[in-house]
Amino acid sequence: MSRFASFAKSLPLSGRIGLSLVLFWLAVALVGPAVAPHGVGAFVDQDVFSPVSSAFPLGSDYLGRDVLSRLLWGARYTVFLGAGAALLACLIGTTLALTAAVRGGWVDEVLSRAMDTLISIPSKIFALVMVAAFGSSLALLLTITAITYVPGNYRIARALAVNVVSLDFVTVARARGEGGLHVALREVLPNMIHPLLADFGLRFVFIVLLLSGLSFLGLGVQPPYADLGSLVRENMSGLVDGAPAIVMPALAIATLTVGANLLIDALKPVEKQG
Amino acid sequence: MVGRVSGGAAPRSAISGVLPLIAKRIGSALVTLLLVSAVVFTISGLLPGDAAQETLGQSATPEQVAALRHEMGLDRPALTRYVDWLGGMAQGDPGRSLVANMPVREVISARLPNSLMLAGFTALVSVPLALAIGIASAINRGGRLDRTLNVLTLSAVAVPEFLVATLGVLVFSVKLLWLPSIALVSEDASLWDTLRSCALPVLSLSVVVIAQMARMTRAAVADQLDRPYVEMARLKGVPFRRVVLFHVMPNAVGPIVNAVALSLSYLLGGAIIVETIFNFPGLASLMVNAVTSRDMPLLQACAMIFCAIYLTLVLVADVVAILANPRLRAQ
Amino acid sequence: MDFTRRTLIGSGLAAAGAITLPGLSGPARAVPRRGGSIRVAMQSSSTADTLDPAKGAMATDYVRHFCLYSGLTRMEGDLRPRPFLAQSIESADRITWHVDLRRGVRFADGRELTSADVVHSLQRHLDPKLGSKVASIAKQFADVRTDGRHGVIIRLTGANADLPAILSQSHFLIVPAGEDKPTGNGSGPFRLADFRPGVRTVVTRNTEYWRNGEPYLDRIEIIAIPDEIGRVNALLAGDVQLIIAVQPLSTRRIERSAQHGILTTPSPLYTDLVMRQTELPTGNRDFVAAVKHLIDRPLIKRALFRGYATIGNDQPIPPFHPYFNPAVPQTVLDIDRAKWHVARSGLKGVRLPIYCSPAAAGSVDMASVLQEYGAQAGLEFAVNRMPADGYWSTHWMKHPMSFGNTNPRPTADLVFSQFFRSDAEWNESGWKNPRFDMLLTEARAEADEARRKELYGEMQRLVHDQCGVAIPVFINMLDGHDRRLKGMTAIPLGGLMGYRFAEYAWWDA
Amino acid sequence: MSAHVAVKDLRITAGGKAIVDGVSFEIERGQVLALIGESGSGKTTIALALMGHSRFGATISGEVRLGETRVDRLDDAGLQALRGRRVAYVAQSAASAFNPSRTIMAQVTEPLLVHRLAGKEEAEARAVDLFRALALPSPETIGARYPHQLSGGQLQRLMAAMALITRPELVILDEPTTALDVTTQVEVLKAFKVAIASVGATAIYVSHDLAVVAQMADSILVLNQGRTREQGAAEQVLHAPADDYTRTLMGAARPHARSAPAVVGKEALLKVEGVHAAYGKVPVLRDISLSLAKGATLGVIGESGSGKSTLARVIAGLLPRSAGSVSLAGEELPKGLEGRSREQFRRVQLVFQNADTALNPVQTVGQALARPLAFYHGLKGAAAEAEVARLLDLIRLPAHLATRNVRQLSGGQKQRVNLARALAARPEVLLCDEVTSALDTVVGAAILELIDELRRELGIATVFISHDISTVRAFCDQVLVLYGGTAVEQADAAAFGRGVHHPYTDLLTDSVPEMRAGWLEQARTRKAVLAGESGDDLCRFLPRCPVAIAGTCNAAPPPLRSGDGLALLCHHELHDLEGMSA
Repeated sequence: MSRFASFAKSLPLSGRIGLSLVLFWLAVALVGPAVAPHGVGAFVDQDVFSPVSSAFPLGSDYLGRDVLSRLLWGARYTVFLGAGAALLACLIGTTLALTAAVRGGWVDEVLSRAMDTLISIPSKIFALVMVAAFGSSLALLLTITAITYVPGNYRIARALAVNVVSLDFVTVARARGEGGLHVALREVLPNMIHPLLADFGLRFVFIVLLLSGLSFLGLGVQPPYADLGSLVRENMSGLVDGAPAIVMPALAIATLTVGANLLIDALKPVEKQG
Repeated sequence: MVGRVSGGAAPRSAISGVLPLIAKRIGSALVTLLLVSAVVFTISGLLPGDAAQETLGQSATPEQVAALRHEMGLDRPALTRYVDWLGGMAQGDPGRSLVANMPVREVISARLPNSLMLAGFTALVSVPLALAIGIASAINRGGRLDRTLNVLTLSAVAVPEFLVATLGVLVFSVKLLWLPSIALVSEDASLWDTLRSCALPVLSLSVVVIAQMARMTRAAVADQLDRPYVEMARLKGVPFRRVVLFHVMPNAVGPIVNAVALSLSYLLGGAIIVETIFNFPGLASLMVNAVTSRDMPLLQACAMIFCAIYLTLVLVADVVAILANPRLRAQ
Repeated sequence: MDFTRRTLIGSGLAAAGAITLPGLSGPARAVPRRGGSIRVAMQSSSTADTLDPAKGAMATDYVRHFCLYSGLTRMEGDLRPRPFLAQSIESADRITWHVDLRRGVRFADGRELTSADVVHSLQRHLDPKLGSKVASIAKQFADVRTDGRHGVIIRLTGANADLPAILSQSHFLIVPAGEDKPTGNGSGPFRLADFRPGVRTVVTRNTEYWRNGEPYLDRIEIIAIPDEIGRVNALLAGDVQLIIAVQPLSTRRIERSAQHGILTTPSPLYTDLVMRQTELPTGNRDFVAAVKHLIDRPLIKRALFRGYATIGNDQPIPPFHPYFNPAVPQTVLDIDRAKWHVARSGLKGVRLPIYCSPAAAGSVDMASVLQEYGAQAGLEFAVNRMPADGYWSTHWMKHPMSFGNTNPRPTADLVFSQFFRSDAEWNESGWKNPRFDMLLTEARAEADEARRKELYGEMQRLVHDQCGVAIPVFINMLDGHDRRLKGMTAIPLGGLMGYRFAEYAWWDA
Repeated sequence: MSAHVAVKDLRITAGGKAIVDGVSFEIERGQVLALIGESGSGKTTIALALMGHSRFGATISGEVRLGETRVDRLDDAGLQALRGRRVAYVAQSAASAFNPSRTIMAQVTEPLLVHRLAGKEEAEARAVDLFRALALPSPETIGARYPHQLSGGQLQRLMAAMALITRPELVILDEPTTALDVTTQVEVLKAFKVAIASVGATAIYVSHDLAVVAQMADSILVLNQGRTREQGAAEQVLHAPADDYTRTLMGAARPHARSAPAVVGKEALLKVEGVHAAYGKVPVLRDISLSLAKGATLGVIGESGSGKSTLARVIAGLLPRSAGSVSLAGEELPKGLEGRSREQFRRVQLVFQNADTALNPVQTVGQALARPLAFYHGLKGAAAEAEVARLLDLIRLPAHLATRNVRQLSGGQKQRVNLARALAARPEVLLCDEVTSALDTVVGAAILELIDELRRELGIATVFISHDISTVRAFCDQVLVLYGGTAVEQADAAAFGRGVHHPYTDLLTDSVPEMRAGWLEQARTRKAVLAGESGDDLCRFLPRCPVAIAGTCNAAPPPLRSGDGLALLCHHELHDLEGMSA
């Protein structure tokens, strides 16, 4: 714990704000449903779009459900689905990028063409087809969002890797007789971590955005559950009145994504010292 | 070694210098297009139902479905249809739309200019804005302005597009009555009306794409600001503004145009939500339409266009990067 | 009145459609005036948009077709068919019908409308290649032939007192003979100015319309805004003057505006929960009874539809219908009774997915409501929301539990025979009841109104008690309009006056 | 009359640390002051302070006066007006200080234009004049070129043109010739000296090279860690240094010949025969043969682009040879990396020039050293730790550095780790590629000593690649002189010392500055006597050869002349060459 404290202390102010936001949302995602005052689908309010009250701390939604409870459930999907998909996308993208950069030649060419293919199919339409074909499920959502952002990560990771591969220490490793796996994982990858983290942060934002876009097209998380974007979407009618049912999820998305990126941006100097 | 004075790139050879690159790219673009069509063919094969069923709807009788299938040629094996379609494409004919019952070329040509116009306007608005934000952030690296812009652009991206779009409509159309709430684009509309119609869609799309471009601009400019030639220019007494515009920008242009190209390619296929909200007759909604009606020739054509535009943008970006960099230009 | 007493049987819901807007039904009901150009926002349009009435699939098509073509009969707000292009339509045995056409009606190209056009327009539905949406209804046309230049004889395969009502549907609008692919050349109130599938339709007033002084509007542009909030915003921003399918939640916004109003049309439209009788556990009678008692109808009416709905009783005839049988007891939320049924069925703790989709209005939220109460009675439902794309072909009726959605039909016979008869193609729950089938055939041919009501009453009870379909509410149709648009009344066959507003509406500016 | 430039009690601090601490000096108008010291001594920081500029947000205090102007009191606008107009700067690396995407002309004339001292046409005319004065080739058209199209020496002279174009009062030259080949350095220095004198500017010359300073400076200020160690007239500081530190610098400037010859085996360990190599289609090595016994040292010298680094890469297999053979203890090595056994990899180790880039920045010293131990010898855990400690001891570094990240090391420490990593393999052949050129003289000398010691102790055969002929001469048993990918001269140490050399070797030797004033003026600037390109078979040095024979050198390939432990490619007879190099 003290290591964590010293880590937190080493961050600049923006990083500490980011860290607290991330921790907050992580906590909400983990224990939110347990502390939610009502069930995620419980119809508890006679009225809809109620303002903030003691009974409903964040008001009620378009069906008279408790916004706080739905938010506490919804954070789970956005945090885990978003982070999971971003992680998966970066994992796949970076692995392919390292392969392309280290192997070069036709491997590079084939992978790059494949990525061009993927990137040029509009993601939401891809999602539409996949959901129509396979039905909606969390695993499919995760797959779709991850696949959508693989090419973007690949492009960036490949550019980084190609840069690192041309550096002397990689040549040293090759001259030592090291195999491709060692070169990729031990020599190249550690030198791309920070830009990759920054890319992960941005990709996370875009995945959150894509998830809410999918909910707009009716392809999101299965009701009565809803990710934060779906919460915004389903309560759009409350926008005119500035109902907390729409303001709160929107605010939640903003704080979560900005927090994650502030934290990631702040990690850079720490890494340099370490 | 010392007297390397002869040779080198005269300006006129700059364009001809990139021609081999363009030729090579067109070659690999054809491969990519083929791949895209194969992927579209494969995943659309997973879709339940076909164009005949979707056209006839719930009320169809089996005889009707059979008859329509025959008319649409859906009674032939899928692979045969795909190969036929490929053959047609090779001769520049994208076939007939199964549902609209007219040449795909006509269906597309009614929508493509709209999409290009929307993307064009959005680019005109968002690219300069993104550059301004990126440069301002880079110059003030770590400063208050930088951090504010960072948080602002990030949160702008994360907020769902439909929320931004609807908020824009509420404010500018419903409350202020300044702008139309829907895009009424048609040939007979005046330029002014068209511009007004596009204002809100452009705003909504810009919010999404600005952040990525601004962040890349910031990174590219910041990277250049650390270079010795920037310090040298300052030590020559060159004003900072001039340093940024005349010294830094030509060198940062490569990565920036690349980010711009990627973002702009999103403006076509990714505009589905904006097209839906503003009733904008663009390509993305046409493609969704093609999916739901199982209109394979139309779907393939849309996919081809998106892919071709993406590849073109990336190629243009690379060519710009090469032309901006004398070193690459010479190679 | 040219209808004979006999032909009028079976054709109407009495006072159903008499609900009008406060702004329109006031004492100072002005005389319609000519002029004005409006833009109408529908829900959806696509490349499948068509000018062929037989192929009309969406509200946008119906509106377009009613603008361009005229039909033999027309349904008014009281849901009684009136002769239209037909001067009279009569039958002694309800099998062979004689139609006498109005004289001097011309198509847009100037040609006179004759019996040949009518024969063509009715018979073309029988050609499977055409892909008519009403092919199955048209199957009862045993023979359609001309009887002179202005007479048509229609012989049916069986007695059907509802033929005039059936012919009022947009699919049976009259197109010129010889046109295999109609291009908008009709005898309707408007003429086609611009038609771009998936984008817009523009029609302008037909100055030679056969009904004198009509229509009133000069020009109508029909577009589609799929996003409901976008549609309401467009109305409030003044970009469109009329919108279809307003969500109940948006009514407050429209009503708050002094310039805009809502047209409410109570209708037999319903979204129903389908429990397949052909498989388990949904085929278990106690399971069905339990689910019916787990539906909180007032909550659905209040929360999902903000009161813009009529509570249903698991059968398709709404309380405001003349054939409604009030003697059937109303099913109410009764968790204890549901528990008892669940216990009796031995299905406690069963896990079952419910397939729902935005394609069936309100079904996603209904499924959520059912899930909540199901949990209280020991039934674990999982909500499976499917995209609208492909829902009808892949999910509807394909799972033990799914949601369906039935649009208003012009007659009680149609809804019963299309959705509940044992051999009906869309017998959603796969319910088989010989008694019901017998009653249906009898009612169709029955000329006596009182006897008909009795027969339909028993059918309602059978469906309510035994069928695997739960109908929680009948949904009101809501249209939003600019208050300057006058002449709008409710016709319970669909939004926008049963899609025929163009014939009635006028601009008061 | 007061001094033209006066600095009093200059203190520059960054992050609470003083980089420059209490430095004061004065320069009379038209005089040249040299600031000398190693990296980190603060010499560049002081020079920049004269322009009111500091890097990394450092703060400047103390008095800086230029003529009547207090530079330290100027605001931003005042500084902008000062820079490039009254004070001009010539940066160390012209290659990076020129904007890569603008033409030379645009950059050279920019100071005139931004200060509105001349219109575009006049500015360009003045630039062309300066190009001519600085002896640049094609002065009329060189301005239309981009930096990457020009050589380092040309760029450095163009940078001087850019500085002098406004006729500034003060010119600051920051190590302007450090990155250049010696042969180029002479010409650049000469051009600078003339040009500065013609403008009549006062100058500050920042350098670590005492011999260069001797040519340029009127007075010298010796710096160490931000403090003045010694200050005085050039003559006095160079020839009668009062300070110990100055004496250390002087000592390191010239390598000592080694005390005792190493034990050299008889049999050839590494044998290179008739090797050719090319980058794509461009040939970079032609017909190189050499042979090296256990414990022996071969020095490879040549200018940049001569192919000397390529030779190391070819031996290591990084660049597959296109012809010829490389064998180790009689066993032929595969051409490229593929096919070499781990044992073959182990026996030949390459030490890169730049330790900054040759060490993986995310690793600790321990990790960097442990990898070859695990890879070649399977050492893990405590055994590996012990070996790492032994290696650190071997390269004279404290054991606790093992946990340190390589980025936290100084340049010299990094180069030692770089060396230790190669030694960890327990190699038989060590390829050292310019291992000292990126280092300060004192540090570099220490590294050289270390390599020499280690190879004696461990009996490693060493290929020592350098551009510094005196170093090679001092440390190597054999010398290979490369020019344009061809071995123009090959000799053992004794033969090399006798003074019979290829004309190119002579040029290299003559270009090394001597530590006496006036050397620059006397240095021979012998021009090529025959114009024209060298053909494929002709002598590659022909275009620059001052003693080429018309009708012979440009007609036939040079014959191989060999004598006692000496072989060279030249049309001149060996005894003729003896006379020439005298």
